[in-house]
Amino acid sequence: MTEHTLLEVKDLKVQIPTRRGVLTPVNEVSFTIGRGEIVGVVGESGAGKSITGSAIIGLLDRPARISSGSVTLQGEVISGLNEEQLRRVRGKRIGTVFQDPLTSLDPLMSIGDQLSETAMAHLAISREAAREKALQALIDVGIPAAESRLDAYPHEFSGGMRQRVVIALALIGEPDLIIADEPTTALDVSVQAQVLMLLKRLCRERNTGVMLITHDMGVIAETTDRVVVLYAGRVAEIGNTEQVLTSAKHPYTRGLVGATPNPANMDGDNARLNQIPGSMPGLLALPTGCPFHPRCSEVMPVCKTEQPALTPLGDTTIACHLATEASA
Amino acid sequence: MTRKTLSTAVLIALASQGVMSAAHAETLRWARAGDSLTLDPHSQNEGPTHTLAHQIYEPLLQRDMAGQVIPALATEWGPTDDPTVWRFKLREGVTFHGGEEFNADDVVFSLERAMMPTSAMKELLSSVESVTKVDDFTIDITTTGPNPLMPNNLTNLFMMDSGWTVDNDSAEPQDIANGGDNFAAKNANGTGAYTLVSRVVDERTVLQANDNYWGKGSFPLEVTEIVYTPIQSAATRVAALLSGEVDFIQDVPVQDLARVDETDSLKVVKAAQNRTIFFGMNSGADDIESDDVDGANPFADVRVREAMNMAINREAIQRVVMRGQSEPTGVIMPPFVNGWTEEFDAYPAADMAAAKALMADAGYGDGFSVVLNCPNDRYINDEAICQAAVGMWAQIGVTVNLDAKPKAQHFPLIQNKTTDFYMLGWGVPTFDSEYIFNFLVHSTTDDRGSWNNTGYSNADVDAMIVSLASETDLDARNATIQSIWETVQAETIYLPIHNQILNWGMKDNISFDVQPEDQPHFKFLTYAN
Amino acid sequence: MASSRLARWWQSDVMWSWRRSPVAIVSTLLFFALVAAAVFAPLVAPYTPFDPASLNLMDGFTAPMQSGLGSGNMYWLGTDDQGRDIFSAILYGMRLSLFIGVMAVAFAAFLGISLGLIAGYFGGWIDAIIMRIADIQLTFPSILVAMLIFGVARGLTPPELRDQMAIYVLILSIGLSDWVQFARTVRSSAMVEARKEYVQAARLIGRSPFVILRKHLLPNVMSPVLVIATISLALAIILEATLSFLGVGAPPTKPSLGTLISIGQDFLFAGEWWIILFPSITLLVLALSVNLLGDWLRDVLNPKLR
Amino acid sequence: MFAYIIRRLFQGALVLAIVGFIAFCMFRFIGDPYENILGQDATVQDRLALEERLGLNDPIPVQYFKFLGNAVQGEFGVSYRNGIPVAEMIAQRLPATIELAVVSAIFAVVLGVLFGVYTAINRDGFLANFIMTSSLIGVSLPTFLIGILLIWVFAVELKMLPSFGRGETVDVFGWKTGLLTASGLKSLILPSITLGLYQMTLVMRLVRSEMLEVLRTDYIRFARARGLARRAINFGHALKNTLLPVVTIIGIQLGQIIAFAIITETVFQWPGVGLLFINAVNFVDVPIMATYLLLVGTLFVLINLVVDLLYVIIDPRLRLDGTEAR
Repeated sequence: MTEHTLLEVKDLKVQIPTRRGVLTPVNEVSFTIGRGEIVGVVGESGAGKSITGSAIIGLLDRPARISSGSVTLQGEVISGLNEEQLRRVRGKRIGTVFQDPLTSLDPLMSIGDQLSETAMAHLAISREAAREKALQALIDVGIPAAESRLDAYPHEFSGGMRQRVVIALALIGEPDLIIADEPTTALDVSVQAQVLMLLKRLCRERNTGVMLITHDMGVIAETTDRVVVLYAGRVAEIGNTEQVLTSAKHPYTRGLVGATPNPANMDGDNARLNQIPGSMPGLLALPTGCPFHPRCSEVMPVCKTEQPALTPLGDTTIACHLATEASA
Repeated sequence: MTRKTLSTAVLIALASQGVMSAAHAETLRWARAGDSLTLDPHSQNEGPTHTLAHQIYEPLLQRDMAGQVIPALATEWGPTDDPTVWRFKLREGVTFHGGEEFNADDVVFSLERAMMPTSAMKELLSSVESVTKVDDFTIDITTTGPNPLMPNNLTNLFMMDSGWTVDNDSAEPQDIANGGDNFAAKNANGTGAYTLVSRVVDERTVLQANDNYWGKGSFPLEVTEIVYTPIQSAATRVAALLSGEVDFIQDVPVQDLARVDETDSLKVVKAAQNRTIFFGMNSGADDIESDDVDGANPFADVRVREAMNMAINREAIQRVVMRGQSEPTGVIMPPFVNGWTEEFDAYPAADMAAAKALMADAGYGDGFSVVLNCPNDRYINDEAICQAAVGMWAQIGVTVNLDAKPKAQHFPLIQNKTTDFYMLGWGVPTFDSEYIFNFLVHSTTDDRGSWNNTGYSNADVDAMIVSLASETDLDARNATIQSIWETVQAETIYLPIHNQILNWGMKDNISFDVQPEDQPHFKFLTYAN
Repeated sequence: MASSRLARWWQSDVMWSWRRSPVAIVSTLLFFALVAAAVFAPLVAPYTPFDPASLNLMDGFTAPMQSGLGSGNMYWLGTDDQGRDIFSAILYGMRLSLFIGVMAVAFAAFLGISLGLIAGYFGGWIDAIIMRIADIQLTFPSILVAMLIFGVARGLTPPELRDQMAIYVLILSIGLSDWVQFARTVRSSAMVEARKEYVQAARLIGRSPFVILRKHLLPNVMSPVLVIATISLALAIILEATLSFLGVGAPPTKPSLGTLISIGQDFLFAGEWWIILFPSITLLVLALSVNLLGDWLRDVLNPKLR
Repeated sequence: MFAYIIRRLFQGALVLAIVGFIAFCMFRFIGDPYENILGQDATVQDRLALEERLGLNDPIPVQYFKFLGNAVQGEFGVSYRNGIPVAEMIAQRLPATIELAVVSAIFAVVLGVLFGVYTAINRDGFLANFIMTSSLIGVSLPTFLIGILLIWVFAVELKMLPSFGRGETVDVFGWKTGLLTASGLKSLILPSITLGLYQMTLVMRLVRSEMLEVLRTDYIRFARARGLARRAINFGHALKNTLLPVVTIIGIQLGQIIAFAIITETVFQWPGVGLLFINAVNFVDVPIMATYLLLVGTLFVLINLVVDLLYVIIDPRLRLDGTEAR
C-alpha cells in the first residue's frame, strides 16, 4: 500500500448461507484505489460487482456477510467496524451513487431537505449553513435554477436531473471515495454521457477516488483509469484501462472487450460482435478449477482442476493459467 | 266498607313502621334492564314507565309492596246506591312538587286526560262514562254499566296538576306514535315521595326526596336520593351489583341468583310474579302452513294438544332452566287472580308413553313437524324454555323448528296472526279472570280477543265472557268464570308452563319486599341499621 | 411418478421453510387436527348435540367429569343449560363455524377474484364501476351489513327454513364484507399481467377473455389470494361469533362456537365456567392457528420479504 | 383541488342516498312497532288507527322520500319508542360514542404504530416475536368476549374499574365530556381497550409489514449509504413512507371502530349511539335506525374525504395535479 492508496480491498470474501449451501458471491477479491483515481469494476451481472461495493460500505443485506478479508480506508480497517462507526464512514468518507435515481430518493422529502439532512449528519453546521451547502451542491451538479428547486420533490425532476441530485447527495459530505454502482444504466442514452462526465469532472476537481461499478465496457473506456474485471465472484484481471482495452490478457476480458461495439474492432463488412459462448455459471454450480473454463476458448486440462492464482503479467495482473504458463 | 277498614289498618301498620325508622340521608343506586319511556304518566302503559312514575306521581289508589290495594290520593271509596256510580273521597292537604294544591279538579282533569285518544291508559277506563266533581275533595266516577272491579283499574292512573299541565301545553298525553313531544314527557310535577332532579334518557335519572310529602310519618322514606341507571346487558347489570357500583337491581338473571346471594354484602329477595308463561297454538284453522301435514291441522285434534301438554316436563324446566325460580302450572293465570283454583292449577305429569299413545290415537304416530315462534328478550329465559320444550316434544315425534326473535319481531306475529305456534306470557293487572278471557279466550273481534291467536272460537264462551262485564252479582259472576275455565281447560287451547318468580338483588342492609307486579315503591324501602 | 411429485413438493421452497418453522408446524398440525375433529364430529363426538330428542334437560349444568342427574351419563367437559354435552357441542359447533368461515371466504374469494380479474383485465369504465362499488362496500362495516342482510332474510324466508337460512345469511354477509380485499389485490396483479406480451398475444390470436383470465391471469394471483384467504378465514370465524352475540348468528338449537360462547357468557358469573371456557379456548386455538399459518404464509409467499 | 373535493362530496351524497334507501327498505322486514307502542291492552282498531297515523300504509318509496326530504332539513322524525326527536337523542348520545371512538382510535394508532415500527426494525428479536405472537391472540378472540373478561377481572373480581357507564360527565359548551373527571376517565379504560385492541393489532401488523417493505427500498438503502443516523432513517424516512398506505387503512378502521362500538357499548352500557341503535333494533324504532345508518354513512364519507386529503398532504406526488388521489 502506498501513501496514495485510498482504499485497499484485500482477499475479501462474502458468503451467503442458504438452504442449498453457502454461496460465495465475492471470493478473495483484492484491489486498491488511489486518491483521485477512477477505478472501474466490470463484469456480467452476478459477477459480484455490486456486492463488493456493498461490502465495502458495510451495507450487505442479511444473511450475507464478510467471512474473511479486509477493507482498509486510508490506513484504517473499516470492515470490522460497528454500525455507528460505519455510519460515520458512509456519506462522510465514502459517498455512494446507486443505479436507479428513480428509487434512490425518498419520494416524500424535498431534495433540499435530503441534501441538508445529509450535510448536517456529517458536518457540524447549522441548518442555514446546511441549506446553503445544499444549494451549492445543486449548483455544482448543474441543476438549472437550483435555488428554486431546493424545495422540489424528486418526482418533479427528470431521470438525468435526479441522478445529478443523487451525485450531489453522494458528494455533499465531502467524501474521499465515491462508489458509483451502475450510475447511468437506468438513464436515457442521451444523458448517460453527461452524467458520467459530471461525475468524472467533480471527482477530478476534488481529488476524490471513484469505484465505478458497471457492466458496460464503453463506460469503462471513457471514464476510468484502471479496471478490475470480476468473473463469478473472483478477480479475473486488473490493469490500466487502456492496456486492458487494447491488449487484454485474460480470455474473459478479451471476450468482454470484443462484445462491446467499438469502431476500433470493427472491420468493414465483417462488423459483428463477438459473443462469449454460454453464460456465467450459477454460484451454486461453480465448475471445478477455473470458473471460466467451460466457456473459455483456450481451455487447458489444468483449468478444469486448479483455480488459477492472481499473477502479475506485464502491466496487468490476471488470474489465468495462461499467465502462469507465460511467466513460468 | 270492609275494603276501607282493611286499607286503614294497613296504613296504621305502615305509620308505626315509619315512625321507628331513622331519617338519615341515603342514596339508592338502582338499575334495571330498560328505561322508562316517558315521564308523561298517561302516554305509555308499560312496567318500567309506571315504575318511575310511581316514585314521582301518585294514583288515587295504589298497590303496596304485597300487591294489596291501599289508599293513596283517595282516602275512602266505594259504590254509591247507584251501582254505576263510584264515589271517592280525596286526601286533603296534599301539594304538588311545584307547590300547587291537589283537589278534585286535578282528579277530573287527570282522568279525562287519561281517556283521551292519545292516552295509552284509556282501555283501563273504557267503562268510564264520566268523572264529576262533587266538592273540592270528592269526585264521582260513572260507568256505562255496573263495574264491581273498577277501582282495580285505577292503581296506575296518576294524578297531574291541571294548572301546571295546561300551562305547559301538555293538556293532551304525549302522542308518541305521532311524534308528539310535550313538556310533561321531560318534566314532572307530581305529589309523590320523590321529585325529579335530572334525567338523561336511557342513561341516568336522579330523584330526590320530597320534603313536603304528605306521607311523611306514614312511610319509611329512608331513601333520600335515587339514581336510576338502565343497564341492558344482564351480565353487566349483575357485574355492577357484584362490584358494588349499584345497590339494587331488578331483573336478576336466574343463574346469577346464587352468586349474588352468596356474596357477603348482597342478597336476593323473591316473590311470585303476576305473569304466566305458556304456548299457544292455532287449533281453529283447517290447515296450517307451518307444518308438514298436508290438508290437515294436527293442532285441531285435542288429543294432539293433550299429548303435547303431557310431553312437557315442567319440573325439569323449573329445576334446570329456571333454577327453581318458577311455579309450574296447568292454567294460564297466577294464583292471586280471581277464578284460580288448585284443580285448574294442577298439571299433568310428564308421561311420554301416554303422550305417544295419544298421538297414535290421533293418527300422528309418526309425528309431524311445525315451527315454534319464541321471543328471546321478553320473559325470563324464554328462549331456553322453548329449546327445552322442543327437546321434549321431539321425544314424542313432534319435530319443532324453533324460531326465536326479539320481542319487537315476535309479538307482531301473534297480533297479525301469522304464527301457528308461539310462546306468550300474560300478566293480569286487574287480578281478575275477565281480563284474561277478554284478550286470550274470546274469539277475535274488534274490541276483544286481540291476543287470541289460537283460532279458538266458541259462541257460548264468548257470550259468557261478555256477560261478565255487567254482572253485578259477584257469586254468579264467579260461577260463570268457573265454567269458562272448565271449558278452556278441557279443550287444552293453551299449554301453560309456569308462573314467573320475581327476583330483586340488593345490598344486604336493604329491607325491601318484592312487589308481584315488579313495581318497587322506594318510599317503602328501609335499611337494616 | 406420484412419489417423485410428492418428493418434489416436499422439497419445494414453501415446504422447506415449513419444515424449518416450529410455529408453522405446530399451527398446521393444530389446525388440521381441529378440522379433522370437526369434519369427523359425528364419529368422534360421544353425543348428538344437534338432535333435540337426545337431550336430557335434567342433565343441564353438569360440571366437567361429572354424571348428569337425569341420565347418569358422564360428560367430560360438562353440559350447558339444555343438558347438551359441551365436548360434542364444541365439535359440532366448530364444524358449523368452519363451514360458515370456509364458505364465506370461498364466496368472498370467488366474488373478489372474478371482479378483480375483470376490473384489472378490461380496465376503463368497468374497472371504475367495480372499484367504486368496492369503495362503498368498504365504507360499510361488516357487522352492519350482516345485521341488515339478516333482517331482510328473516323477513323473506319461510319460517321452517330459518335455521338453515341463518347459516347461509352468515355466509352471504361475511362473504360480502370481505370480497373487496380479494378484488383489490387481484386487480392490481391482473393489471400488471394483462400488459405482458403473452397476454397481448393471446388476445391477438383471438382467445376469449374468459380463457385468458382463467388460464393466464388466475394462476399468477393465487399466492396473495391464498394469504388473504387464510387471514380472512380467521376473521370470518371471529365475525361469526360476534354476530351470534348480537343475536344474528347461528341458532341456539344448532350452536356454532360463537353461539356457544355467547350462551356461556350468561353463566360466567354463576360459576358455570365450563360453558364459556372450553368453547372460548377452542375458538382461540382455531383462530390462532389459522392466523399463525396466515402470517407464516405471507412471509414465505411474499417475494419482497424473502 | 376544489373541484376534486366537490366531486368527492357529490359521490358521498349519492352513496348516502343509496345507503339510506337500502337500509330503509331493509327495516321494513325487521318487525312492527305496534305492540311496543300500544302495549298488550291494544285492540285491533287501535292498531289500524296507529298504522294510519304513522303513515306505515304508504308505499315504501313514499315513506323513504318523506324521510329523506325531512333529513335534508335536519328533521329526522321522532323515536317510536319514547317520542323524543331523533336528532335530539342522537345529539345527546354522540359525544359518548365519539369520545370512546377517538380514545380507542388513539390507543390503537399510537400503540399500533409504535409496536409495528418496533417489530419491523427488530424483525427477529425475541420481544418483537413475542409481541407479534401475542397480538394474534387479540385478533383471535371476539370483542364481546374480551369485554366480558375485562369486566369480570377488573370490575367484579378486582373491583378496580367500573363495569358500566361513563362515570361523571362535565358540560363543556354543550358537549358532555367524561374526559375531565376522574370517574369519567376511569370508566373509559376498559371500553376503549376492548374497542381498540383489535384495531391496534391490525394497525400494528400493517405498519410492520409496510415498514418491512419500505426498509428494503432503494431510498432507505441510499439513506443508509448517506450515513444518516438510524433514528433519522427509521422515523424520518421509513415511517413517513409507511404511513402512506397505513393512513387509508386507519381511515377504514375508524369506520370499523364506530361500527364495533355497537358491541362495546352493549357490553359496557356505554350511553352512545351504538347502544341507541341496538335498542332501536330491538324496539323496531325505524327513525332511529335509519338516522343512525345515515349518520354512520356520513361519518364514513367524511373520514374517507379526510383520508384522501391527508394523502395529498403526506404525498407531494399528488399535490400538483391532485385530481386522482389514488
